[in-house]
Amino acid sequence: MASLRTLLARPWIWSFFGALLVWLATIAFTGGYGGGGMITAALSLAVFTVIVGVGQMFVITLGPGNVDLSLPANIGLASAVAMKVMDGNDAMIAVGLLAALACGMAIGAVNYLLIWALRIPPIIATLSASFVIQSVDISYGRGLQIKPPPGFADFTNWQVFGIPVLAILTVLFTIGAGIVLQRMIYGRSVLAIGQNIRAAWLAGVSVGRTRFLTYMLSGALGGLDGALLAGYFRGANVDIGNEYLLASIAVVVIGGTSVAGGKANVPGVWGAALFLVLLLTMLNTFGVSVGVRLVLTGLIIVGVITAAGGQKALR
Amino acid sequence: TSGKKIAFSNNYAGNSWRQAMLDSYGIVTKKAVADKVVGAADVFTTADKEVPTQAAQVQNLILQGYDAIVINAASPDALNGAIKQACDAGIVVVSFDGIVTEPCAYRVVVDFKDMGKQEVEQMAKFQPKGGNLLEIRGLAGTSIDDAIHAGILEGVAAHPEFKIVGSVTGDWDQTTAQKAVATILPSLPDVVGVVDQGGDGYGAAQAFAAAGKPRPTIIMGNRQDELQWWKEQKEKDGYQTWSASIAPGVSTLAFWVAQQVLDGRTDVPHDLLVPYLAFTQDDFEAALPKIPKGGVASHEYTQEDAVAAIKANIK
Amino acid sequence: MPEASADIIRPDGAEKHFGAVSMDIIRLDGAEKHFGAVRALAGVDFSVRAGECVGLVGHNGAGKSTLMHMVAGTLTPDGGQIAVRGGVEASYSVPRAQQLGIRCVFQELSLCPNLSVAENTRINHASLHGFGWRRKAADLIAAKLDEIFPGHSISASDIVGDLSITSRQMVEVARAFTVTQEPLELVILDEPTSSLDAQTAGQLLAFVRRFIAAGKSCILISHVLGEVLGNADRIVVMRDGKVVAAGQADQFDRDRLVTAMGGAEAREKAAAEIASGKPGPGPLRVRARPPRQQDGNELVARAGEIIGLAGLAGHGQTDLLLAIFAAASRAKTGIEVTAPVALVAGDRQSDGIFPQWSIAENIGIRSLARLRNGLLISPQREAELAELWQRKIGIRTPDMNNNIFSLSGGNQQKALFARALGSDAKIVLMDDPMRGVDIGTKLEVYDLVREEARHGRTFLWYTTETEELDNCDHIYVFKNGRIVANLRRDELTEEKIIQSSFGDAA
Amino acid sequence: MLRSLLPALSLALVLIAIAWLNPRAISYFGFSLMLNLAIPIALATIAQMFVIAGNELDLSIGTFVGFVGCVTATWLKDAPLLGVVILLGSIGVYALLGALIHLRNLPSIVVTLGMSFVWQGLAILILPKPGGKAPDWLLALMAFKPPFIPFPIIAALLIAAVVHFGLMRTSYGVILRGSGGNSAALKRAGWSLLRTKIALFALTGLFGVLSGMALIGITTSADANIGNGYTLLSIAGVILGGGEFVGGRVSPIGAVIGALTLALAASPLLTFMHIPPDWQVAANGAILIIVLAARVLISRRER
Ligand SMILES: Nc1ncnc2c1ncn2[C@@H]1O[C@H](COP(=O)(O)OP(=O)(O)OP(=O)(O)O)[C@@H](O)[C@H]1O
Ligand SMILES: Nc1ncnc2c1ncn2[C@@H]1O[C@H](COP(=O)(O)OP(=O)(O)OP(=O)(O)O)[C@@H](O)[C@H]1O
Ligand SMILES: [Mg+2]
Ligand SMILES: [Mg+2]
Repeated sequence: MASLRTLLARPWIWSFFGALLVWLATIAFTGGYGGGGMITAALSLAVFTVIVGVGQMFVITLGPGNVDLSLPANIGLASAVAMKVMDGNDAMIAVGLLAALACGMAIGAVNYLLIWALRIPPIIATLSASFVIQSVDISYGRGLQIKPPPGFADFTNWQVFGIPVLAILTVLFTIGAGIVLQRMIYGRSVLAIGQNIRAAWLAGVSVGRTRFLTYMLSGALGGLDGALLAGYFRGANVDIGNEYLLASIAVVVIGGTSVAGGKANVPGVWGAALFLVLLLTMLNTFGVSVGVRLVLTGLIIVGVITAAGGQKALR
Repeated sequence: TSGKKIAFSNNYAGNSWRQAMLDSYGIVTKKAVADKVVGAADVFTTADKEVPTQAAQVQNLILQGYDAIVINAASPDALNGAIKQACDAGIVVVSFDGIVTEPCAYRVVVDFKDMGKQEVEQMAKFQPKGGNLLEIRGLAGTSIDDAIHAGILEGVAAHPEFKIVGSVTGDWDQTTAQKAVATILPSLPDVVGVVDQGGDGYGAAQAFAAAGKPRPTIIMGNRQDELQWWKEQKEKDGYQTWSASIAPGVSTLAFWVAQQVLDGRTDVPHDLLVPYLAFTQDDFEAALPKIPKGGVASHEYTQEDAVAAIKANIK
Repeated sequence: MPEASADIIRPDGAEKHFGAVSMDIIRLDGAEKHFGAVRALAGVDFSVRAGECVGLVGHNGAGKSTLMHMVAGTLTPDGGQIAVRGGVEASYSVPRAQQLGIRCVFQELSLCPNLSVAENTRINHASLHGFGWRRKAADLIAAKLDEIFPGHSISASDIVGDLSITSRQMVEVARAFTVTQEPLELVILDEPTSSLDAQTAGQLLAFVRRFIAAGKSCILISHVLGEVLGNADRIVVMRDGKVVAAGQADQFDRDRLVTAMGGAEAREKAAAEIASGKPGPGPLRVRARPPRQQDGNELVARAGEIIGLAGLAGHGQTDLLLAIFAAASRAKTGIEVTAPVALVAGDRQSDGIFPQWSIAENIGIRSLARLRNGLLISPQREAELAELWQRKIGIRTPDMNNNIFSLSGGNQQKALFARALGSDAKIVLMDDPMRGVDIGTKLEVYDLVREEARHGRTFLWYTTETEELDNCDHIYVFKNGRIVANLRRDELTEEKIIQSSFGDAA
Repeated sequence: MLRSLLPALSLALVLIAIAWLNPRAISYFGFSLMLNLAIPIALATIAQMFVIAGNELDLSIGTFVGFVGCVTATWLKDAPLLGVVILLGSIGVYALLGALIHLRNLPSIVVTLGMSFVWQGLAILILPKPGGKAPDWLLALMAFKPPFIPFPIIAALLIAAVVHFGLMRTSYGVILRGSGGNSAALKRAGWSLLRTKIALFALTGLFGVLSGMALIGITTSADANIGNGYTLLSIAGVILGGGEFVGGRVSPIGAVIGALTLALAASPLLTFMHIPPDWQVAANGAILIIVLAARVLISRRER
């Protein structure tokens, strides 16, 4: 009983609650048909949101105004870089992944350079950067769909007993991210900066380095995600990351991370990502029209967050 | 018309169809400028498929003093204000693909409704027994999506052996389409065919494979990867389907129409119907090698084609 | 405390005394308040009469501020009764308190930093509206500032966020005393002098005396017992959520107050004895010259020294501390720092506290590298560090894993001390760090500072309380961002400091 | 002092660049054309500014503008009374959201993210395919050609002046901004935070409605996706205009200038520069970066 209460007090539980509810509603509609397949599909698709969501979470935790709007463009460019480097050749998979990571990190570094050297607010800096990246991508990839090597494509879709291996790896990754956040100096620094950047500086936190690393991390995860997406969706293209602009922010905030900064929530990212995919599944399964689907999506998001409620203000 | 300047207003460049459109346009107009048929033919692209941005772009082209504007519009109606201003300034406006409804402009129209209807007609050839269909729709709230959808509904009405059991929104984006199909598949009964709006076929095929569902007949959209996949399936077990889409090169037809109007032709009808580009089981393999890897099938028009098309449309 | 019980409020409530106590402006009977497991108020009886100044003292976390929140209507008691001028109030609230002429200057500053001084005045005076309200508000607050703090340099159009913490406190006080349509009967001052220097604090207290003489009432909370003893008509002593003593001010003296509060007894003489056994000067730790310094004066601190920074508030002391802090991580011309630095912030809300974190996490942040076990921070070591310092400087809380905001103001400040002293820093910068710290704790912290200095730590200590300078080996007096006097401990007198602070030495 | 002039400086910079690239644009006709689409952006930016003043963020303003556009082009024309009721009702929905966010202490960013789907869905339901027509009076208003000074400039001045007066000079405006600066202080002074939140959200709704109507007045007919880009534009406009995400520090004049700068930098400047198609999008970003970087050089010198 008491443990149930502490569980309910955790902000992330609500996103899992929402996911479960939506899933139950769907299988109630189909009479139990396809329930397992839905979870498999949800896990495979949620992975991509979770990876960028974690990067976005670290950035948002840096405090108000911090957000990485360059993720979609980053994903698009990295997907093209990865596919071009791999060039359909299984032997080049690792090199391609590294290239995507390097590309993402370079983008993160440029973002922070704009923020730090030119004192541009992060939201505008990353938005401007994303325009430039998009152009680079267009002229580099020419808008063409570049195919992944078969080995890589199969890997992104590899399942063991209906559980995507990529999802298992991502779970391990998020556990690692949780540990970094709570138990490593870097993570604590991020949390401190998010609560009060001046106090953090005065408490000896290396503010500049932490912010730099955070934007790099977000960039790197965007790059990795781009490569994986190109594998799963069988080809890189400029638009491949578009939906992750809103989705990466949505999973972070629905998952219980504070937009005011200084408070992050790793499991919530998973819960929210599954919730969003299963919500799409449910509405697609119900077969409602687009308009109704959008309205319901919105109302359900508002409903879940209202049920969860915010935290009480301190003093 | 050697002194006339023609501008091309485009609102997006990030996919292979748009890239092919720009390529075709570039090839034809460069030659036209070199041959002194027109004075200048400049291309202006905005980023985001946004209506207000393109409206502002058109207004700025007016200020630039162009004689004609060729436009692929983000919205058929919402740009009318800006188009009217252009016409009032004496500028010839020719729209294609994304057409505008403002009466003073010219429209190079593809009969999308017929294309949708044809999809079902063709499906009936490959699946004479009929069965369940999955429909993938395009970007909600746009006129092309609406027209193709209407055509498909008409086709299904004419072929009662077919039933649409699921409908998802693919936003004309392979990633979104594949994701949407993946979420709905687990709960769908067996599907014999997929009708879509072009370009989503490959993503749909991947989603069916990932879910381990039998491969249905998927109507294709003239992209290289779609035709390539079709070829592989055909070689494997004689798979049959049909492919249709508007040719990106229609931009060049619009260019020539603008040139003809500038040349003083007064008999050009404001609505020019041109056929869409379709491939059948017999001719698609011949076309395949000519399409760049990751690109889309196209066709460039000549001045004579334009004259002929105008003639064909004069009633 | 039988001697002091003469005036203790009897717990039998207002109803019986109806006529007799009609002089009471406000009266609380059996007020109780719980915050989770913490019993902040355990049945307190408290009253204020017209024309008196009540001094309220008690250790950090005694419940003073909580009690004042009840009087101001910003917190509702869990139990007990509130009566105003004899009439029991069923639903007491902020608007009701305002109607009755009760105002409060809260311990945590309650100004909007994004608004101007005049606009902040408007926030507390609902009647300031309509045509020309800006002019009216500006005139009112400017007049009040002139009246209370003659010679202040605050303009009504200044944005509060740009003001120093001292000026902000002045604005807040002046705002509370400003009169518009509503009557003004009682002003609560919760540690109003904590960020003021001796000069402005004196101005304020003089004004309070004039205010009382005009028949109004006031509640004065302060940890500087002299202020309370010198200005209050009646003193109420709180301890652990209860009133433990109350009586006319002349019945108390400093020692009796300290004893009643339950603090450290008579340990003040400690300062002198330490000074003797001091080793010679150690290696150089800090050498700094303020940017605006034109002559050869510079600040020099060696290992084991306690250096005082004195002068009127806002004359460059904090700036120099911040510059030294910055120079520790990034070379800066004119400043030399040779060892790790930690800082104890005085403006704890904006410079010190991490509001989302527990007390333990707030203490540990400066020492993360040492709390590691391999790559990971060890929760056990973090807890040990927190507990060590909880014992050492007596942070009052049942659990160091509680949120930092569950602490009273003074205890929050102690946590900031623990953060700096528990770190590996050889140099500790203190930016008027005793704001809101109770007298008992102060004495403990003085001891701690001297002990740490004996072990080789260097302290640079900016303070607005002249008494504290007694703990320093060397004092630099600041004026207009420059060092204008450089006094050894044995040269130190109050007059010298005042003289240099106001003189034309620079 | 100089800091508050920075937004104006950015605008001047962009204008100078435009004048240099295309002198013809600096004319009555040129300004009318270049700036008329900036009016709805300015209104949307003002809308966003109100929620930002209360430390909240509205991720739904773009789709809300689209929704309003669809209502304007359909019901407001065909059944004006119904249209007015719906638009007023939508402002009411905004007010309710403010109340909900305050009472349940919700992160506004999630609530408005959800609402962005709702508005877009409703827009698509109202207008499944583009079309409709703006009411004639609205068309006439937006096509108004006053003597000497182009209408968009007058409109921008008017918007800036009215909102500046309302938010920065009136006594309740102080309370609204104070709720972003220090809500605890406001509460202690006896003000209702519920009421300030409702007021700020209702004002956002009101200006969202004005933005949608102005947009349709210019484009003449509607499209369910027409406003989608306004969410980011409006946030960027507020920040460019010197506003901050927290602390109630906003400036209506700055916001309008920020919106004009964005509108000018994004399109006219770009169109006049003749950049290869591949790099036109990049130029859009580069212009933003340059405009902001120039500000930094100046504000650095000031420190
Ligand atoms: N003098 C100062 N006053 C207040 N805050 C400061 C000051 N100097 C730096 N900061 C804060 O620290 C942030 C970054 O400062 P800086 O670039 O010096 O990083 P850093 O902490 O030295 O990091 P690193 O050690 O990695 O270089 C600034 O944005 C600011 O918020
Ligand atoms: N919001 C709160 N949540 C939890 N505990 C609280 C809260 N406010 C006060 N307390 C607790 O109530 C007790 C009384 O606090 P209060 O602020 O009244 O003390 P105080 O006498 O004003 O101390 P100080 O001199 O340090 O200001 C303390 O133990 C404090 O930790
Ligand atoms: Mg207190
Ligand atoms: Mg003091």
